[in-house]
Amino acid sequence: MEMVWITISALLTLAIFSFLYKDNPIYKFAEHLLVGASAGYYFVIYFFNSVKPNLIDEVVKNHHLIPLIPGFLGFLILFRLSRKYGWLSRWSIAFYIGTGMGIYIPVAMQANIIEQLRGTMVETGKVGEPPLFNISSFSLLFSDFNWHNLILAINGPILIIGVLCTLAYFFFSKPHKGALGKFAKVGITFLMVGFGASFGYTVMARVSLLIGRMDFLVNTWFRQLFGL
Amino acid sequence: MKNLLDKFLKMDRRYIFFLVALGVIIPLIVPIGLPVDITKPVKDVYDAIDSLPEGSYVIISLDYDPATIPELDPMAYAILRHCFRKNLKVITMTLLPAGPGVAEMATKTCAKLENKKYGEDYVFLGYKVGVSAVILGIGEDIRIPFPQDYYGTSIDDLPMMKGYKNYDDTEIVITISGTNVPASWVAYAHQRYHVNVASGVTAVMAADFYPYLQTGQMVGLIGGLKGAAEYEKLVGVPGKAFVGMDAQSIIHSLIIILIIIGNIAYFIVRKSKKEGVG
Amino acid sequence: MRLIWSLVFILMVLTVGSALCTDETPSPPATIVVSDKGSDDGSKLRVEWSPSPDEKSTNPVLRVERYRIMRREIGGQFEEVEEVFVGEGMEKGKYVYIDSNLQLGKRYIYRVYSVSEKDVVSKGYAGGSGVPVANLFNVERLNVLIFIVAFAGLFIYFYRRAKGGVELYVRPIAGLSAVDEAIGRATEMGKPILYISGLSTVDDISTIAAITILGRVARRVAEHETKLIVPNYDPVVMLVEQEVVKQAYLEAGHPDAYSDDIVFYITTRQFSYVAAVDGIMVREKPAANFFMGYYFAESLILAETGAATGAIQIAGTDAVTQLPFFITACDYTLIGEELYAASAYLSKDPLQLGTLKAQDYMKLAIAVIMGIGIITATFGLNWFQRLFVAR
Amino acid sequence: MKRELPLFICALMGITMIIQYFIPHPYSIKFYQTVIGWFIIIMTFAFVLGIMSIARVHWNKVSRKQKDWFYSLVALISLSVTLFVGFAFGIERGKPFMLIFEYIQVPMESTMFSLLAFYIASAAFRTFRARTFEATLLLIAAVIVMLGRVPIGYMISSKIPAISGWILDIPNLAAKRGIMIGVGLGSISMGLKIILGVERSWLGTIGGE
Repeated sequence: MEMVWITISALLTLAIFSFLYKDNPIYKFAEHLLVGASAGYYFVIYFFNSVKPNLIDEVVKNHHLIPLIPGFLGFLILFRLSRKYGWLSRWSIAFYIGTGMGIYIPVAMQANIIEQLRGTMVETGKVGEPPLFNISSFSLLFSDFNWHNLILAINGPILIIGVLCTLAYFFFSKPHKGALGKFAKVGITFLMVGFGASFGYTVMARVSLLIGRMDFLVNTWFRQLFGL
Repeated sequence: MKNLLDKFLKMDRRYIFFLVALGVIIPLIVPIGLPVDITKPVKDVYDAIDSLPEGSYVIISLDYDPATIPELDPMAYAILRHCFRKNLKVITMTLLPAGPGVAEMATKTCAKLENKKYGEDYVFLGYKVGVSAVILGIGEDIRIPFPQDYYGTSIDDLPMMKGYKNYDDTEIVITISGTNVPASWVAYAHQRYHVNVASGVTAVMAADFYPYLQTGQMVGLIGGLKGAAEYEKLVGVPGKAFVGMDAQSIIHSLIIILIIIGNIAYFIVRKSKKEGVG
Repeated sequence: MRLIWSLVFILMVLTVGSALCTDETPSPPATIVVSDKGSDDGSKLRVEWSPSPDEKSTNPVLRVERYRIMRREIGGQFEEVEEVFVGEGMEKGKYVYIDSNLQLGKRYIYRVYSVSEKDVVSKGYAGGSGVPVANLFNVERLNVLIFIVAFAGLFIYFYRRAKGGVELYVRPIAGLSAVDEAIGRATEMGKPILYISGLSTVDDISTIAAITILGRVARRVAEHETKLIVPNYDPVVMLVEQEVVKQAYLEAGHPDAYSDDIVFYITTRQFSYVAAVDGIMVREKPAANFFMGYYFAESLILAETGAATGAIQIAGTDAVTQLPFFITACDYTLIGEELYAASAYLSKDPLQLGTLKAQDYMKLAIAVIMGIGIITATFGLNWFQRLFVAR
Repeated sequence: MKRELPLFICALMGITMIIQYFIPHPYSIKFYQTVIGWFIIIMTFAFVLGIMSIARVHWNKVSRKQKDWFYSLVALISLSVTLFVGFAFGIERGKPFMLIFEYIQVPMESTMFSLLAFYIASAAFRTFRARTFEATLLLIAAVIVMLGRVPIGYMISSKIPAISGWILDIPNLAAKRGIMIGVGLGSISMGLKIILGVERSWLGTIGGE
């Protein structure tokens, strides 16, 4: 029985791969099968893992009434189906968006701004760690000039310049000319090197995924099916 | 020539897809075994295990969860099989709450492959809460954190564990992890109880642990799929890492060659176009 | 605020075991202070003790290697909480241990023993007790508050100024001038425009940015009477976008051209969604693809499939990890903050453009603070970095 | 009522949640958790509309016998079967619902994910051309990092893994940090605009009124 299921999986896997050649009826079939199943899956899982314990069980079994408030807000969304009272659904969406923004703002201020600020003052961003602009590593460099010491000394300054110049690139209210233009240009250099590096770094993980799928097709399915 | 290059530059992507597919499938069917250079940190781990006399105790802590299986399973398998082949007495455990399933699978599969008997050649202790508490606990007596094994058998009822107490009876601790747990093994097991610690980590984490090698706090380090492939080669059990590394090398080289040829072609075409205008 | 709570501090100094050397056990810490940790929900206490004089003893039996913290509740038994090694977690010459997972309002009694290298435990101990208290303000987040207030202040200042009619310059953003070009091309070719607003939820600000950009794009699309396709990953986003697009068609004077088939839901499973969008791309052959909002690994699948169909592609995301893929596979990419600037820019609303100025001044402030931080760090003044620690 | 009340609710919740962040008291934390829980419940009803939306799109195609209507029928059947077996027989392991998930959905989704290996190769070939200075930097960085990840790089030069590590650790980090700070400011500004009612397009109000 399991082999039947594995064969189905394998055939569907091949169906998806067939898209690489071109769009075809087999892919279309697989795609629609997948979309229907996954929309249904998500809804069912959502219902059993969230709605049932948080709303239905709370109200019916534990007789808690507070979950009825979001229940009501959610119900308002269904008014969208009515042409006349559709605007009622905005109340719940307003609640959702407003809360989301309020939660996000302080977190972003902390994680995106304050943490990054500290990280650009000292190594690893921990208080008391060596400074990014480290005089002692420069004096080491001057007393013993070699590649290793050079890299050690200039890493911090390069990082600082990179962050500041990238920031300069994101200046919107001044034309990118003169000094700001030069900084922004250096910023673009850092952005491009960074993007290239991230791209190169990801290749391995993506190839691993493909190996996994091919391994499934070749070893789990094909070899077992034909007893090789 | 120019037209040919122009065509090459606008090549149908499906040719590339075909090459990529071949690059992955061929090594799967016929492992090529592209040369994997053995690096020192990996060789150090191998030597540390290989030089142990039969019957020595080793602790292998499989501190990873399903998310890092693709990278860490191959090295866990290679190390486990190496230990079993050397007839060492293997104690496996995990310090991650999501780890027992993965760790049990690795331990059992390798034991089966090498025909080892549970309780005599190896034991699996499972998971206990608290990283440092468990590591320090084993330092006093393994029965403190683990009075029983994963299956509820008392430690004293396992023939292999008679005569085993703590790190004093342990030759080496190997921790395989995608987290910071190896640092705890170094801090508590090595610093305090002076047992040798070696580690296998994901490629991303490897950089964080290199300093431990320089200071001698770790005897060796295996990093990422490449490290695992090296270890598989040393042990002589080409597995997923080895095959994976073949495919990785092929695809990476393929992409780089495509980029290089693409650029050469691009420059020739561009130059000839300029000349044409001029 | 903090002072008031500090009054709750319970200070007990007990120096038992006035370590005579004949005891042959290490001497315990001299003083201990147990106090509320502050800035928390009342589940933490701060235990602070001074080093034992035997830390530097030459006798290994006496030389302190670690401290053992024991704790009990009223009427309970002492239990070991933690062992702290010499030199670990010191602040200003004292050892600090934060004990967590305690119960609010309950009294806890602590003893700290010294333990020597030979595992000899001190006979005496330093003891004290404390009660955790819940606080109303997290002092450790004061810096976040200051930053928010400062930014909101700048924001409101420039908003007012723009209202007063001061014209502001905004630098050109490469991807944006292409928006009109893309819509025009689609109209010419009689092909549809595909708009994807990311794979995140509506409480994610990049999704909101994507929705506002969709509003501006939809309006122009409606003016040109071009076909628009907006497949969705999240149903709430779909609901909001239906309103936005409907309104856009209304404002463009083509309310009849709108139907709920323009903005529709597919599925909230990443790769199932991608499979469907890929299908749409190859079958409908849109002339222009917009990828705005937050993306994950699927970014390259979408962008490469789109590139193969020959569409003009404009992407904009603040997902740092996905930017490289959009940069390589799309014609134009709005990088990070440009996505947010774009929604202000496309609105052509001077008030919105004014807020960009606030962002720039904040950037300048950040650069200055960074500079000061780098200089102070170089001279070992750690207090300045400490201002930027938030928990 | 149609616009003012939603704007008020949005502003009220936004400001409340910002204040909540600074109050560590257990009541405040309880409030936060409750609100997060509410999100889930509100979402449910949106999912009902979502399912109706997908069903409608495909139903229209089938009933109007549009091009490819057969595939829409497949989607409709697959959707209803999944919903039916999920609600009728439960979602435990081994039940038909999970079998569909494990043997139909997961293999196709992970295959879709693995297509990236192909696309990353084609994208690299197609776009990594040294057309401009910036493009050249991008491609050189990518090639070095790629080489640094596989043994061949080490065989070409033992320095390559180190250089690749350096690129990732220093210039890459600097660029990321710059982007993050910009994104932080841009998104906070966007959030403030929504809370203060400057940006109302989410209500279906587009032009600056």
